[in-house]
Amino acid sequence: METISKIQINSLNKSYGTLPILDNISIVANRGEFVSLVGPSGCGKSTLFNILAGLETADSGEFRYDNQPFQPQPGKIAYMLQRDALLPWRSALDNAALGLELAGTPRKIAREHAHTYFEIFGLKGFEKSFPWQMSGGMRQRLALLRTFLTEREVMLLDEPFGALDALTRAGLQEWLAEMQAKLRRTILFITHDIEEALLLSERIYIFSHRPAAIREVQEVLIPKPRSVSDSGLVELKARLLSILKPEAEYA
Amino acid sequence: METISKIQINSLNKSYGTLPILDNISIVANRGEFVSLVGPSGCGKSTLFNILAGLETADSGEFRYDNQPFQPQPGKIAYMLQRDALLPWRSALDNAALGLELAGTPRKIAREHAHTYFEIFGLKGFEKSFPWQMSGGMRQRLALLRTFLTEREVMLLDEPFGALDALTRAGLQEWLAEMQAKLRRTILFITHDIEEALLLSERIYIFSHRPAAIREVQEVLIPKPRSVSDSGLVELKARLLSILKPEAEYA
Amino acid sequence: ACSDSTATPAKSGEAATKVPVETLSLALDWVPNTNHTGIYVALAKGWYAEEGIDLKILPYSEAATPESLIASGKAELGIGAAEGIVSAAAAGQSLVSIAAIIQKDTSALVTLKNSGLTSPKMLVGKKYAGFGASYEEPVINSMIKFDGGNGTFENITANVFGYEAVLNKQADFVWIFEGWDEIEAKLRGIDLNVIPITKYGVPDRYTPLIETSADVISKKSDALKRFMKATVRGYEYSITNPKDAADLLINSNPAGTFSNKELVYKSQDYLSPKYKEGATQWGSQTLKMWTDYPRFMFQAGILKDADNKPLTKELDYNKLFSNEFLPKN
Amino acid sequence: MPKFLKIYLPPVLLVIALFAIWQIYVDVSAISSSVLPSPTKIARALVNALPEIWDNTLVTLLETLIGFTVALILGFLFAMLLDNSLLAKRAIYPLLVASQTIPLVAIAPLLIVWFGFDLLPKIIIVWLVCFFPITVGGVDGFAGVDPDAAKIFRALGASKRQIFWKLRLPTALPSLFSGIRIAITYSVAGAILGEYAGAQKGLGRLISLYARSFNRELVFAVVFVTAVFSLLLFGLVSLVQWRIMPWYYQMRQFKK
Amino acid sequence: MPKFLKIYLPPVLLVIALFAIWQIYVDVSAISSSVLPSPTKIARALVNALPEIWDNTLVTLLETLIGFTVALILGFLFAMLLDNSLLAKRAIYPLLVASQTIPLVAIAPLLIVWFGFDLLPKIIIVWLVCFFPITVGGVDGFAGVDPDAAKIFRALGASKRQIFWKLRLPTALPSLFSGIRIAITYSVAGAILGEYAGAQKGLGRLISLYARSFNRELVFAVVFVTAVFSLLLFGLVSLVQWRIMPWYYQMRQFKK
Ligand SMILES: Nc1ncnc2c1ncn2[C@@H]1O[C@H](COP(=O)(O)OP(=O)(O)OP(=O)(O)O)[C@@H](O)[C@H]1O
Ligand SMILES: Nc1ncnc2c1ncn2[C@@H]1O[C@H](COP(=O)(O)OP(=O)(O)OP(=O)(O)O)[C@@H](O)[C@H]1O
Ligand SMILES: Cc1ncc(C[n+]2csc(CCO)c2C)c(N)n1
Ligand SMILES: [Mg+2]
Ligand SMILES: [Mg+2]
Repeated sequence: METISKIQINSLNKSYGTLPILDNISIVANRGEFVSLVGPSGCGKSTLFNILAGLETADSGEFRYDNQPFQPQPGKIAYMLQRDALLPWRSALDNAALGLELAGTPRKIAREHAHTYFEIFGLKGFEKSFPWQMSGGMRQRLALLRTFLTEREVMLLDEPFGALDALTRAGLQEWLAEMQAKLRRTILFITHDIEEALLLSERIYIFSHRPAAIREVQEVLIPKPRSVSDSGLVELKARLLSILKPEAEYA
Repeated sequence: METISKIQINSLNKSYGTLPILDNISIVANRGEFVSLVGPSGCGKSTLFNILAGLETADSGEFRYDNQPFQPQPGKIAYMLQRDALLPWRSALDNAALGLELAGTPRKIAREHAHTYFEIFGLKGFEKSFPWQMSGGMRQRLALLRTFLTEREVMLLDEPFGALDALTRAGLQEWLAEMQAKLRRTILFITHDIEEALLLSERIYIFSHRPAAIREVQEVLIPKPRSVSDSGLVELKARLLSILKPEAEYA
Repeated sequence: ACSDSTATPAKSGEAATKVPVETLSLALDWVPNTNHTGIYVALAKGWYAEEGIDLKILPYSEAATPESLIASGKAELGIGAAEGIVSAAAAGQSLVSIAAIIQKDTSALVTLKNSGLTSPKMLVGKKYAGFGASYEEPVINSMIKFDGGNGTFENITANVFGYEAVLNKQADFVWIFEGWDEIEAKLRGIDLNVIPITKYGVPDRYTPLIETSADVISKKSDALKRFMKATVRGYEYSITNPKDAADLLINSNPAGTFSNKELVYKSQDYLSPKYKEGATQWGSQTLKMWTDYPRFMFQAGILKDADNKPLTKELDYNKLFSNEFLPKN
Repeated sequence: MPKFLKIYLPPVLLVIALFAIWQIYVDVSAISSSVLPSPTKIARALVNALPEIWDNTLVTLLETLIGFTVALILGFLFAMLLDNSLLAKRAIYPLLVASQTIPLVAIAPLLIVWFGFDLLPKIIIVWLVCFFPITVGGVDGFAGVDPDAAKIFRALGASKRQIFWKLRLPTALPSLFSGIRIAITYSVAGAILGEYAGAQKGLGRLISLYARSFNRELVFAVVFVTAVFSLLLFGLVSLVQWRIMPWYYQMRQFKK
Repeated sequence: MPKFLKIYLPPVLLVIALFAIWQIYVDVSAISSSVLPSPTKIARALVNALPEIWDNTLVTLLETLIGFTVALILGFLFAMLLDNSLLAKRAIYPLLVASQTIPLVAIAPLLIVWFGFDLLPKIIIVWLVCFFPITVGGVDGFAGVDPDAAKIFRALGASKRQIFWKLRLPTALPSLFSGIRIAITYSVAGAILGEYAGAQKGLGRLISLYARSFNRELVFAVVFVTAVFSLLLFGLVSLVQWRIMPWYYQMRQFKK
């Protein structure tokens, strides 16, 4: 696997008013890599994504894309927000097809294309449902599908599986891994599930409490596809958990 | 521990139009028990809670509360919805105090009382923040706090920890368990995390895919407080996972 | 007759006799102008108060005509025209003229000089900016016919600016009082063709006049007499002191009512001699005048009853007017 | 009870009740017709004058529709402009408000002096009446865009144009239609006001004519006709709204 | 540039520019003053007639404020009523709309015949003008409640009263204020329309008086005064809104 730095962040800082959020964050993701970000709730992960997607501005920091200096701007990178923000006036199918439509694909074709994924995403039969007629997990899957169909080289996914049960989640994790292997997309991924991060990532950044600084970078060299029972993975999981969670038992 | 049936559902059915959602669901939770519901995304868990909370009506079924026949009606049972639905015009503190206020507590006292929990919930310093100034996880914690402060004998929690990292989650799980032991509240809990269910529950209901039927009822007799490394728990987890997730590895 | 009025003495200290004060409201036909001078003079001089009359001049209303205000009891008195009284009578509303403000008709149709429209027959197909009375159309049509024109004109109901519409060439002709509107135009340096109404077959009539209703007459005849006594004094004073009277008119109204005081003076000079020209007493009316015009209207078939059908029976002309409220001298 | 009855019966019954009370009041109090005519008298007058009224209604409707259409187009464009440029919004919005504070009765005669007695001044008044609510409805609507949805669109690389058509416009529709419904409500009365100041034809002229000839019944009859046509237009707009954004109604209906 | 300049400079500059163009146009075209007087002439007329105008302004403002206040209270109560009962909404809403379609010029004379030349008929017209936007704003606002938030309240056992004060009202505020802003915009013009029909005092009476006496400059001057006072009232309402719901503005500002 050639390692071309696809996207790189150096010494990023950000605060809201007097509240410091991001403290000297540096991150790199090579082409085709899957990079996870793990950290306490409220530390600044979503803020980092917002900045990368060009939706908010950093106070300081340097960005590189394909090894070229670059100023984050909307549209360059696909982004799945933590809140689904589906459009209430669009059916599930139309919501999914939104990215394609915006990229100029004629509506009919965009819908047809989007429809091919409804089975995999467990949304079959709900093509015509409106967002408010769907369960929390279904909405999340729909939002993921919409992001995926945007077809950008880099994707930011903010807790895409947070509302899914283990089975549904496993299916989509698998699909995501396969898809990435095939298309060589670069994915930045926020999750609270260490196991999920370990199963999918080439590299895991562990953030400190707010203001988020990078506490630990963990390369995961175990060959893919991985299994939760891989001994290397189990070991790493124990290590990371011990960093994150001093004690997993109740006193 | 005396076992008084606190809340009981018998042969509940519900469909949306022609889409059957709940198929002959029967559930029981005794006083002071913690009961978890686990099932595939979109199967009907939230719908069940809506019915119990009196927000939607069942097509058929029987309910008992304290062993008396009862018709679910709003206000009887505390309910934390899957979507936080915080009020955008209220600060974090005022959002948290809402339940108390509605119960008639004077605003000032309600706020003071709510404030004592901000530390535990990791919201200290954000008392005056508005919902849109908070991270996804912080909002979720705030919604949980609001529900808890409502002080009902029965609480319905719909994925209260879905957006939280392991550490924050563990802290709140612990707090929830202690709180419940002390106050003997009866809790119905939707989660996608089997381990979490096992750590906290007296009983776990496993739902089938939509229309949701009960596939399995698992009593968890391991004495509390429990630890993820308790051998009984590890065993049960493996059993339940095997039911839920035929294969946890990628082919 | 005035038993219902309270016994409070007149405010004016000059009131010698202790007559009970009666409130009367008078509705104007137009914003204040020299047609109304005598009334404003009598009011300003306290002559109504002397008679135990508390006269309220109602503000001119764009919306409610004096006739409708009298009919609904909101006013006892109004400024009107013979045409109005006759058409109201035809429609079954009993209005009574109790004084002619000017003895001879001074109203006319006017066009812009350079329009070349100098006689009624030329008005066929032209735009008329009316003031919204139902009699305008039949009267003008009869003039056109009399003049040998065949056809009709375009009747526009302009509630507000009929006269200005003509000056700005948005309409071709309008019906005005020479003593006011025409002088106004002259002062502005605008030349008009004047087509007097009476020159084209329409019999002379009293316009403007003071009107009231049969109902008021039956209930407040004494008050009406006292009102008329003061009013006559007012107009007599205006006849002999045009300049003074004009000033009283000006000062009785809000600043800006008369944008050009010169107009008031000029107009007053023109009207003062005309108020009672050819009559023994200001305000008096003759049955002849009250017969010729209504009969003409009736015969032309332009009087309409309440259901908008042509009237089939002549009116009782004696009921249209009354001189009995004028002071006997 | 069938749905349409549920919707239409209550107001119809209420109207009938009100008319009945009115009739009885007039009959009992023997109030003069020139102060308050009874519904039956009004109805009779209406029937008698129907051809005349119908003739004039058409003129008024024409003015209304032209003025409204122009207001719709311009109001929409203005809302877009104001939404796109903060400077334009700051500069123009106060003037828009100011334009509405001008008493129409004061400018109606001016319009006549400037534009004569034809349709133009009436159309201008209808436009003036309709333009503001439509623009405000649009501006408020555009401002109500869900910030997260806007993020999504920008993140998806949507062009300004796409954001407009696929996000801002659908979001703005409910509010825009509120404005349009207000506008159409006032539009006919606007045309009548214009005619009242001076017109050859139209319901406004009839009102002024009838009012001056002590024909209170016919005034009421014309007012009634005005209300009926306004309501018809209002209903039409509501229908269009319902066709354009069914999701809006469905959502509300379900989630109540 | 300080914030308040950023906000107030653009409209002020625009107004100045418009007046300048107007002045130049009048000077160059030598158009008659009776068709379009120049701003300087209007200003001079205004200054001369100031005491008179001020006197009448007070009357108009009094009518406006009373009518508006009554409309505010009744509009609010009505919105609550309509929101609480589907039957009431169905029965009354169409009549409310109908009430607005009635041309005021037609009923102004009736009001005078019924209630005379005092303040009452003007107050009624102001009320009629303001009542509808406030009620509609309220009803639309109440209808916009987030269904999930409503679920939360019901689940928390909130009483109808509590749901109203703590959920429906705060949700409705933006829309309610939209309605109030529209109402206040039209309120002064409403009072003037009422006075125009017939009044002892007030700006509307001045307009009618000045208009009939060919005093175009003063007509414009009074219209100008009307606009200024309307805008002041509008500003006042906006200020109150800003004080009552700061969160609304903060959120929008931040998340844009
Ligand atoms: N208002 C509605 N109208 C029609 N269908 C609905 C409605 N609400 C929910 N559904 C359907 O009911 C089913 C169950 O939804 P529910 O929200 O109960 O699922 P859930 O078990 O909570 O899923 P998740 O874990 O994803 O939250 C879904 O298929 C959904 O599409
Ligand atoms: N618009 C804003 N104004 C002020 N503070 C904000 C704003 N948005 C976010 N914050 C604050 O920034 C911090 C980081 O928020 P962020 O959403 O990035 O957290 P996160 O790491 O994504 O958390 P979570 O895992 O809970 O989603 C939080 O403390 C939050 O309160
Ligand atoms: C100053 C002044 N100008 C015009 C009219 C309108 N007007 C009403 S009756 C009539 C003549 C017919 O009798 C005219 C011209 C008026 N009343 N006062
Ligand atoms: Mg986040
Ligand atoms: Mg759910």
